[in-house]
Amino acid sequence: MARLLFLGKLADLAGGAEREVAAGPLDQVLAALEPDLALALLDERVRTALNGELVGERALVLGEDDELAFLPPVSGG
Amino acid sequence: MARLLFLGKLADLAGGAEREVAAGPLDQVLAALEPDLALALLDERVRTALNGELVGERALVLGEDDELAFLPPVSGG
Amino acid sequence: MAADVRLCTAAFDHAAELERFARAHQQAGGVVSFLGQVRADGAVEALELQHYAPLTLPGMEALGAAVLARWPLDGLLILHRSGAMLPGDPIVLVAAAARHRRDAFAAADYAMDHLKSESWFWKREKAGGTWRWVEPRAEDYADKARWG
Amino acid sequence: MAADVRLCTAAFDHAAELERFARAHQQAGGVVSFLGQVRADGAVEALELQHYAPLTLPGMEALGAAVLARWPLDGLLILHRSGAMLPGDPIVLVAAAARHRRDAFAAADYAMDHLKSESWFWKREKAGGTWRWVEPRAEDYADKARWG
Repeated sequence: MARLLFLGKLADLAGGAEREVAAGPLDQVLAALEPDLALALLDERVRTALNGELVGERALVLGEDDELAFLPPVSGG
Repeated sequence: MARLLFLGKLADLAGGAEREVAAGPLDQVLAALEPDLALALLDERVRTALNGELVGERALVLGEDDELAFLPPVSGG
Repeated sequence: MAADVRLCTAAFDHAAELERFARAHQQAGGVVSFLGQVRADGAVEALELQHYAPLTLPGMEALGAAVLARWPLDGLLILHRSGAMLPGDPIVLVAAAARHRRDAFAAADYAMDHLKSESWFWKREKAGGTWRWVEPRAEDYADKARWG
Repeated sequence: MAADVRLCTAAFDHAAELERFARAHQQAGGVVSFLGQVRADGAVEALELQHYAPLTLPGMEALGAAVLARWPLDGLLILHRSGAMLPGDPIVLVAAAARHRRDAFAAADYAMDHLKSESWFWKREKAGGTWRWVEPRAEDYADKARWG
């Protein structure tokens, strides 16, 4: 299994801050999610971090125990 | 008598922060001072305040109990 | 000299932090600080900041290093809260100590612009009993763009 | 809202003043402050600021009013020492509280530039046992000129 993390408002949409998913290609992982959540995750302003490192590439394959975080636009300070 | 006040480095030059002088036209008052002090007081960067109010005019006549302050360029903060 | 950069998960005492910072950098003539606090304007009942541990503090540390590389400072402090806050609570404190006043102003200003628009925080506010995620403002990006 | 402007003839506690100011203006999201302190760099042994009572505080008050007229602030604090000081002692504290960060930065920056170049203070420093009057620097006038 792999883990998806949802930051900020994405957690509201996902109904939780994280979710266990089957390992495998990211496009297959997303296709198995609720369509509105998958669409929000694909927003070009949403950045991703794989195991704590930012990744620009979306053509990922999630391995066992991988953690992929979805990071919407920030609003700090 | 009138009083001259010397601020900042002018006090060092005058040997004191203030000096009693005979009332009368300012040019006569200055003429009675040490020449190097008079010269320093006439520097165009030195502003003057008569009885606490800034005055632009140097053609003053000092009356009894008048206080004329000589204000060299400031250096605060 | 390294920046003092901290991600605070509990309330911090901004006055004590600034006092300590100014005392530690008495060779600097000037200290500029920015304090951001939860507005006590009656509208917002609570505020929550979320962070992402693997990125947030490292990002703040990189910002600190960038600021130190850009201006000749004697000291730099960057504190940022995460977690739940109430009106009046400090959110962020940035302080820059420098020999020259203009450097301290520019450094603090730059650090705030970049914390606002680039740091890995997500903010939501509670108003009228309802939580709402705060979207980044165009103004925040424009502020950052001033620095080229 | 009037500015809190004070000419201090004895040491002031800058951290306590800023704490009080921030607390009094919790409706403002941001507080920018500038603290100027006597540099403890080993060179200067003491510093003395002289003021001229009929002009100095009224001039600071006029500056406070000008800053409030120029930026939408929630609060403005201007404290300036006169008298004898030692290394590490606070000389000046300016703080601006505003809803918008940029206003607070600009207001504090402007107030400092004008305090430096326009306020009725004369400064001398003691170094190597000798007192020396500090001349205004061209830089100070240039800083002020930025504001048009």
